[in-house]
Amino acid sequence: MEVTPVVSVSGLSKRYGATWALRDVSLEIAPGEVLGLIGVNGAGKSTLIKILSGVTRPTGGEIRVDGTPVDLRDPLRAQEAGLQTVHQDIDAGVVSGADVAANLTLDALAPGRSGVFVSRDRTRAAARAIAEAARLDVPLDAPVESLPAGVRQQIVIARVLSRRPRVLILDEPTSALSAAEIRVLIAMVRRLAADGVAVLYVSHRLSEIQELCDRVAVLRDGAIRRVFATPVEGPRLVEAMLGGEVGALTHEVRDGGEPVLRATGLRTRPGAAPLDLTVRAGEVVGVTGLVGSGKTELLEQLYGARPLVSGALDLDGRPYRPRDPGAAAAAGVAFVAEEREAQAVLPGWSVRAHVTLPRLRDHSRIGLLSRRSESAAARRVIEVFGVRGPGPEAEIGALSGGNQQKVVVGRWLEGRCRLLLLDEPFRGVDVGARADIARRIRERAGALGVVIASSDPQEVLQVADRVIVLHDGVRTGEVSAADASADRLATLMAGGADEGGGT
Amino acid sequence: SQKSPGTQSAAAPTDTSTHRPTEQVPEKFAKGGVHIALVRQLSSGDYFEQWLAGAQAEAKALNVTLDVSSGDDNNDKQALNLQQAVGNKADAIIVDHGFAQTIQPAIKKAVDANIPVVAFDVDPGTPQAVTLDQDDHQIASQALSVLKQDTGGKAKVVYAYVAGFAPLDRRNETWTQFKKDNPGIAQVAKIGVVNSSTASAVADQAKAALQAHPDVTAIFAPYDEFAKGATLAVNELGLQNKVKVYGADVSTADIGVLTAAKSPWTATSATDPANVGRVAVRAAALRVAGRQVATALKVPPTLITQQALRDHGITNVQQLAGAFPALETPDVAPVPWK
Amino acid sequence: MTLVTDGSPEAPPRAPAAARLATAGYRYGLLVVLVAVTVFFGAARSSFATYDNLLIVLQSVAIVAIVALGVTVSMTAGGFDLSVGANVSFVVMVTALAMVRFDLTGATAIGIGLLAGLLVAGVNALLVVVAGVPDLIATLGTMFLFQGLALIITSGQSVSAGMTIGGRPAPGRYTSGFTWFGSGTVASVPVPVIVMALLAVVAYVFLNNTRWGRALYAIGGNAQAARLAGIRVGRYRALAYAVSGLCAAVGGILLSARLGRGDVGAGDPYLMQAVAAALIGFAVLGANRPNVVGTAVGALFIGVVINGLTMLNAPYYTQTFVQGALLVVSLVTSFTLTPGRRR
Amino acid sequence: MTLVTDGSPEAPPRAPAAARLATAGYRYGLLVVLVAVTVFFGAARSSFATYDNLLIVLQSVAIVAIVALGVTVSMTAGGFDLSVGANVSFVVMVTALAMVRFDLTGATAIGIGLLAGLLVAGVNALLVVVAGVPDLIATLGTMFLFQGLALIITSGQSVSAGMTIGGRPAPGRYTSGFTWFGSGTVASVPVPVIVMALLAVVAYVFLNNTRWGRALYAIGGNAQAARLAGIRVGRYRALAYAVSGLCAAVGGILLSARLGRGDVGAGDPYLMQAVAAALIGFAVLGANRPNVVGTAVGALFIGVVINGLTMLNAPYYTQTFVQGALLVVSLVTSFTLTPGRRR
Ligand SMILES: Nc1ncnc2c1ncn2[C@@H]1O[C@H](COP(=O)(O)OP(=O)(O)OP(=O)(O)O)[C@@H](O)[C@H]1O
Ligand SMILES: Nc1ncnc2c1ncn2[C@@H]1O[C@H](COP(=O)(O)OP(=O)(O)OP(=O)(O)O)[C@@H](O)[C@H]1O
Ligand SMILES: [Mg+2]
Ligand SMILES: [Mg+2]
Repeated sequence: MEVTPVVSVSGLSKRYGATWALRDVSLEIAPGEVLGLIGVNGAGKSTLIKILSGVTRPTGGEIRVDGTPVDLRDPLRAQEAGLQTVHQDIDAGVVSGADVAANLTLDALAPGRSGVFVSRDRTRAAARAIAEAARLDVPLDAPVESLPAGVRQQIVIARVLSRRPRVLILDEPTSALSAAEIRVLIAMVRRLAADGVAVLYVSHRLSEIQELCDRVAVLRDGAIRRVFATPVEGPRLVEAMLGGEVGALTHEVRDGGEPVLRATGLRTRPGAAPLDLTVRAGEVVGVTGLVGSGKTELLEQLYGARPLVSGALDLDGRPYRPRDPGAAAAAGVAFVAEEREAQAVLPGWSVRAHVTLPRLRDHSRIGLLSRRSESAAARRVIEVFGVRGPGPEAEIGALSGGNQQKVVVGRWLEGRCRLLLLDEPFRGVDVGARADIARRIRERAGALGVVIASSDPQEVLQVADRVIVLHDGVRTGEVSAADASADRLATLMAGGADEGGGT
Repeated sequence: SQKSPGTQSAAAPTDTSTHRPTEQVPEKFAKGGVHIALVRQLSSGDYFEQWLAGAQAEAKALNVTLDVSSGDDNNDKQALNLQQAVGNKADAIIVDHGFAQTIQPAIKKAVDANIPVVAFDVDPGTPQAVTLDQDDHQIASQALSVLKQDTGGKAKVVYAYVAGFAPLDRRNETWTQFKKDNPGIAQVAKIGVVNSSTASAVADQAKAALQAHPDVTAIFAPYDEFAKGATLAVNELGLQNKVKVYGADVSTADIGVLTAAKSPWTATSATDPANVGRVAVRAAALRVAGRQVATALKVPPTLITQQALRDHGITNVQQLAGAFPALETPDVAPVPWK
Repeated sequence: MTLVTDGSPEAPPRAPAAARLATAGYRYGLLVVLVAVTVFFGAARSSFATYDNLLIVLQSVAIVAIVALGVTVSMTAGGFDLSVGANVSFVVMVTALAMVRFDLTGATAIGIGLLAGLLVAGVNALLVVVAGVPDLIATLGTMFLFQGLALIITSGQSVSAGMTIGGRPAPGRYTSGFTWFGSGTVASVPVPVIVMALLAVVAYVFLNNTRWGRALYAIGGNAQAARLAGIRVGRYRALAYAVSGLCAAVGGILLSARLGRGDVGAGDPYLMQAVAAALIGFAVLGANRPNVVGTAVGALFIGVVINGLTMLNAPYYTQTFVQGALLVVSLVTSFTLTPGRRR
Repeated sequence: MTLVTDGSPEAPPRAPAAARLATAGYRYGLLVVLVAVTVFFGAARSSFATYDNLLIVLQSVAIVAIVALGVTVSMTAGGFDLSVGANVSFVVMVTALAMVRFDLTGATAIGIGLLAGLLVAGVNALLVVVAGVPDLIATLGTMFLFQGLALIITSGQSVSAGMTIGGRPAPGRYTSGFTWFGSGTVASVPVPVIVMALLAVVAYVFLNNTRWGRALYAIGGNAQAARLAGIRVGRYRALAYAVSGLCAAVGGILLSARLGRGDVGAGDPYLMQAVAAALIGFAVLGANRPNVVGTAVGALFIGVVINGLTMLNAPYYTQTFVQGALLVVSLVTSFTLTPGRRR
């Protein structure tokens, strides 16, 4: 029996200047089906989703909903057609300056969705219902900009779910979520699918894709290369994505040499128990913990982006107490912030300018910038990190999210660096690129100390030599990567006692 | 905002009154506590400062308190200030400039409340109020008479004018008539801007006009900011020998420009603002004392030429009165008890 | 346009009591200064703290406040209407011409005035929404255009009853019905004050309690998010300019009625004053965003200071300075005490 | 990377040739209008397109352009300096007082003038950087403060040689060296034009080719990203205000030298004009951000239109309108043809 697909696209293409972000893409999703969409950074996943959600218009091709062609001229049209989307960029979903309740009920402001007058009580009641339906527990009157990215992402998801989607489109919804939150989301998606909702699911986490999807479509260079039916083995997916093999992400655990950073009596936040931390040259220290466990707070203190709560630091044997990020950067400390869009990207700026921003002094003489030196640096980053895109002069926005991340990480390794602090560096980065970034970092790690924070224990184990686990701002354990497992880390992350090894 | 056109600057509060008291000081004034409200359209600028200085000096001499308020170029605010003065039961009110239509309803309230009103340079719309004016038609015609004499009645002229300012509009009427009477005088360009940097803006325009009309020999700029701008333009183009400027009004700064070496500004016609301020206060005080005052007081202007200023070695407005005694008008609204 | 500064060092953690005091200072800084100033003037001059004088202060700020309400609404949607001053001038001229030159009734003149305000708003909306010109630049263009147009329609002259047009006297005059809007009273309260109060209440309800107001704030907070949530961003921005244009038109009509004549450039100073009131309003009640209560307080603040200083016979040239100094003091207390300084 | 900023529909795909033309229109819209206007005026009046008149036009915009350069720099760092007009007024008064009242030399007066400009900048920097007051509000406060101060230091009077102070004539006068800066020439080019050209080149290099300029643009683009890249945001914002204050001070010195006296409020109109020039500059060369070339073109645009219309004997009241209309036309061509409309 033929089931009419809820949504089908045929011959869809999209051109940006000289690059074809999508070419001749045809896909359909049946009711109750979960279709996975994977591909390396820049493959065109988000472009497809932006077209389906009415954000951009295709260069060519046709979209049908329930068999009828539709013109998705703006987001409202797409929503009216039942296509509800969670976009990759979290900050495109929340309104800063408004509280959680207002953000959860933002949709009610679209035409015809509510009466003229709104009251605080009714808004809060509606928001509470939406949050409960999505199993979301946040204070409704908190200003959204005060919340961590994961919570903001959950707010956006909750709001989209409240629209009762016929087609639910999720673009990397889990990139900012912790394991527990991912499990809640996956269960929810399953339930919706069972109720007949069609789901398009984009993620770089292959385990989620394998667990959740009925079929998996693989995009490469803007075209659909393969469509697998599940179950499918991970390596086959990776091969289809990359067009070749990737080496397994393993590494030899190292001990490290001289201490680069020695910290004593640090606290993630006032009132938390103090902790000591030593980072040696040549080693990669992982920091993991659930969302809100204090990873960002710890790293930002080391970088001077947040006042030191307590304790003393020294760098290469000299006392180090950065007043601000400028002082930290001058001392040879580098920091890649958690939220790329808000904390690293300058809209409209070229890749070259992003690369040289932290080290403008190295590229200038008596203050005058040398274009040649800048371009050389940018080209090195592009080459070493395999940044796919139109080159050093391209606007950063023309790169896909993962490639932007490579630029933002890679720029710090251009020039003197003693200590590299990375906060969630693999968010939204494809497996191939992740391996690239990890490999480059480990290559350079011979001369510097590296701290990588991530809420994904798996990810940490793949690159770190030693892992520190935080729970609620307090260290619950420290283990060597050689004798740690993801399960053991998960126990520690949940606040459980450390039953062996470590300190 | 700064000064508005058609207002000039001159001598300071030196009390040059030579009158002897001919009467007893009325009781009201002797014991003090007389409040005269001065309700102004504008305050900033030399003209208004000098005017106020004169008014305050006279008030002090008459033992009167002057309550000053300014509309700061907001006519609505001026009307409200007037309303407030009525509410506060001032003994007399002086209205200094303003728009007739805007200020008349409030003046009417004052008159209805039996408060004497002196209106300077604005039509009060009621015969119960004293009107005080400087003669703008005469100001324009005095300057133009020099222009006519210098050019022999034949010249291409650049004219500076902006509509909407009562004194300039009156001076414009004279200019229009003058052109009709003197067919040899041709207006080839009209320029004019009014803002707080009027002089430099007018200079830029005048330069463009002089560039476009190389045969111009005179600029008629009947407002001192215009005249200063025109002078600046002529100087910057190096046309001092060819183009002369005929203006109106006078201030210390104007005297500096007028008497500078090779200045093209030849003549100006003006009243003394401090003197006008004194006259206004005298008229108001007379009405407070219940004396009769002519319902229309006029202060005539004086022609001031570059030559005369040089001859007398005058450098500021305080010295003007000595050389041009006609600027002082003690016999307009004299106070018999002073 | 960002109104919020970044990069300033974070405030250190505070003890609860001090924090509460700081929050109070933050929220009420400007109000405290306003009250203090009022008390001071009242003590210095008994005639200051009277009902009659209150009405005069209110009347002196009524038109500014009305125009500032429009500016506030345009700001909520992330816009900025630089054309309000020119709009007021234009409406003053248009209403004057309607009555004086074309001898139309006061009601017609009001209608034409409102339409003129909407015309200005329409040009703004076309430039910003359809042509995609950034707000500040677009409304700057509109400002020049209508400042110029206000001059051209009368050849740069003021319009008043009895003026001559082409040699003949103008047929009409300001009707008494029309001037009532400027100087009439209802139960001793001047009409402009009543209009201001009504509009402030309407604007308050509009911005805080209707779907449209919340949509405008959402657009100002994050236009992209608003669009993705299905809000028709373009239409709302046009709506914001329409409100701003209408408020300016009402201000222009009241000013015209107050003046009793069409005065060249009469509305131009209202741009700066309205923007000042709206910006000062940011600091009120810790909102740090455009808000109706803040704008009203901002307008009142200016009015009280000037009225009080005039009563004290302070020379005009000290007034601007005192106003600036008080403003700076209250800004500093407001913003240095801001709880989340970094945002 | 922004998906949308407004609700305007995306431009339809274009054929390459048309796209190139559109891009040209976008980048050069304002320049094309400027050239067209110049050609038109040149054809209508032979005296327009002469070297002498070019110098006249340049001189008429020199001070505005210099002040606008400062505004541009303050905008690059995401700020907005509303105090420049008051700054110019203040510097005019201070230099006049220095020479006329205190009989100091021209060089000293210039030094004091520059210090006065830095003082204004210092207050701005304190308010914005240290107290964390949003830029527009802080500089508005500073504007009132120094507008007031400029009046107070002279009790509201203008300062000119020969004025009496406390009954005695002031001892000094404008020195000829000082006035040379206003009306002197070097090889027939007026000094203000030379100063403008020098400052424009310096500002261009500073913003486009030095690391400081890059840092300022970074702060304007995303202050948090700049901070986390190790840029000392606070210091750079203070630097931006210092540059803005110094430019305004230079403008004030030139204006003072040209006027030959300290005129009350002489600098106030420069705020609007400078902001206009800087904003118009956004549209030049497709930059859509503050830029030196754009600001210079913006200032020139205003000067050319006024000069040409005056030459054509167009009445003053048509000039604002024509200026506005030309501006709107070039904005519309610039922005409707923008390739990435939705940025
Ligand atoms: N606005 C744009 N202008 C120009 N090129 C763009 C634009 N948006 C995307 N592209 C290009 O289109 C291609 C596809 O980008 P897209 O964002 O769809 O990738 P993606 O598969 O979602 O990658 P990621 O996993 O990193 O999010 C990339 O080469 C990108 O550089
Ligand atoms: N679910 C939540 N609701 C409200 N506030 C939270 C939540 N989770 C964390 N926070 C707060 O947000 C702040 C951010 O903590 P921090 O960013 O250091 O955590 P993290 O371990 O880096 O988390 P993430 O994985 O989101 O980066 C903390 O002060 C915490 O109190
Ligand atoms: Mg993507
Ligand atoms: Mg974090």
